[in-house]
Amino acid sequence: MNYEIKLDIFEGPLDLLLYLIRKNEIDICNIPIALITEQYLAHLGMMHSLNLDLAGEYLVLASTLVHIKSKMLLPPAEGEDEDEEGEDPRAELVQQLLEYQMFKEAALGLEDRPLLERDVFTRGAPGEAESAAEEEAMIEVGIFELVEAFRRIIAGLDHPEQLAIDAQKLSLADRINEIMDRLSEEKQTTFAELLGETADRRRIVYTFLAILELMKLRMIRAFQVGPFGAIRLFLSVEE
Amino acid sequence: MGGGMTVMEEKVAIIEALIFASETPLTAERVMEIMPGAEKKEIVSLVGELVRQYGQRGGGICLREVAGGFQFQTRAELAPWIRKLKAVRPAMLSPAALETLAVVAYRQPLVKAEIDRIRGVDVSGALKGLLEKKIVRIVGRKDVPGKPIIYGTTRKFLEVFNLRDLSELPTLRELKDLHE
Amino acid sequence: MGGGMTVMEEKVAIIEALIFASETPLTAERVMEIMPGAEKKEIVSLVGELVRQYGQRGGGICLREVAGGFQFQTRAELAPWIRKLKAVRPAMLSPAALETLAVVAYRQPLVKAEIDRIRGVDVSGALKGLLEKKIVRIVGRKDVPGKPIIYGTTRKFLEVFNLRDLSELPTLRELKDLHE
Repeated sequence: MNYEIKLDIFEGPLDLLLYLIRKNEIDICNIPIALITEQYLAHLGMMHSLNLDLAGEYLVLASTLVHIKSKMLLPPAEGEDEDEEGEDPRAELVQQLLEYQMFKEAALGLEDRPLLERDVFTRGAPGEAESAAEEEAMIEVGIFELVEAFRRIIAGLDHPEQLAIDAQKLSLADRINEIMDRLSEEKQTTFAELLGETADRRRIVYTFLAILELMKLRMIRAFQVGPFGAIRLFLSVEE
Repeated sequence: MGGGMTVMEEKVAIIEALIFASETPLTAERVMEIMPGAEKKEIVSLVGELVRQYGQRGGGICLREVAGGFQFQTRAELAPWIRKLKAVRPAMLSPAALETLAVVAYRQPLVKAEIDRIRGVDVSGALKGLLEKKIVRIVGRKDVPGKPIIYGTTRKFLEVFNLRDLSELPTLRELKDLHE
Repeated sequence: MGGGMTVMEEKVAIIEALIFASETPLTAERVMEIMPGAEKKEIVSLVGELVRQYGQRGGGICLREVAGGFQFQTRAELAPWIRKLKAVRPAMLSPAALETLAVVAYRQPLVKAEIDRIRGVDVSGALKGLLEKKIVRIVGRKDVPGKPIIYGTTRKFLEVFNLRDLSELPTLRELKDLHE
């Protein structure tokens, strides 16, 4: 047995399968499923005996292989029409393997490019004649950095659970911003006006929740004339 | 402008200095903002002349088109010397990260579940590393139940892999065997 | 070696690339460490030749002796253009501003005291910067003693981060999924 050394460098079950196909010099479109299944399971057994962490995906593919193998052993069922008879149980797996192989090659293609900081380097020093480095360090940000920054902050808090974000809270913030925009422009508005023409159920709910939140925060006041009259909204504090 | 050691036209000198001083590849659009009155066509042709000059000269640096802009870089063949200067092993992406990146680059915009499916493993770790390195970014959310996050590559991806734009990615090997 | 556009000697090209890539002015001693076999006298003369070439050329960059070593710099007369290049950098934020913005984005609408409490520092400066950049705005005032100002994000915030609306912001749970 000489595969031990290979074990930890597989990028996943598909990678292991591709390795076995290459090692056996098999046509990927015509995999001898019994042989490959046997070798695949042997590898898994070895990984297990070496106490390597077996990701669940390896086991899923193992069961897929076993399933395909059993399907191929069965004689075609009675009364099956020709189309189904022609269906190769390996087809889906082959397609998946080909697709994966294509991206694996693409990854190697990327690695072959002249890479920044490996093959090519840009100017190392601050390039200006007079250094304009007196500004504080600036960084360019994306959404990921934003949420990561928030996660960092609340990780250091005593009661992080109070600060969990959910999509609902954010939708609410959207509506709150819209309502406050409208009020700062028009001084007053009504519930009906805020809903606009769309009678989207979610929008109605969030608009209502936003109004409640704004009242709770004492940012707006709501008045109603009569039991079924229009609900009028005003800013609590004039700007 | 003329080649060689003849004194350079002022406009070309300014563009050269701007490209040199810029932290990221400098686009013609940015040059136009800085030098009002310069037309895009003119800028592109002057930069082209600079690229040609540096190429002919065969020195240690060259001027390349990257991520839609222009950037001075050391010549790739000299990398061993520069690595010796920097005395650091290049921070390479792991094979898992490269595979994940390849899927994102060619199939973008796409959701994580699609990357998981193609690679046949959970790509959480690799994806997070790529996000942290700012090679991959969150593009938005898909308008389907659960609103999954959509990923794509960044400008930095183009810079790191020395690509003019995404269309410069080599075409994927044909999937002819796939669909009959 | 010859001037002008004649192809450069390899040794000179290496030195040029090293100077270009070095973060600090490159000394002849450092070059000797990197290129064993090169003598100091030879290196000094080759660098001198490079300095002369760049000087004659009158381009946008020059090679100067700084702090006992050599460094490429933009030509001093072109400084006004470089300052223009560096002046506005859109969508760039300091880490303090980013954290403050994150709190506002995810907890809005909220008062400054709340941001101070969450970040554990006085955020006056960072908040002012965000207001000036028009990424954060005053949403309104609270009708309680002191009439504290309530803050929220702007439409520009959505534009900068490429979001359709706030609900497109990733949640912490989604981030945690990436952490595995």
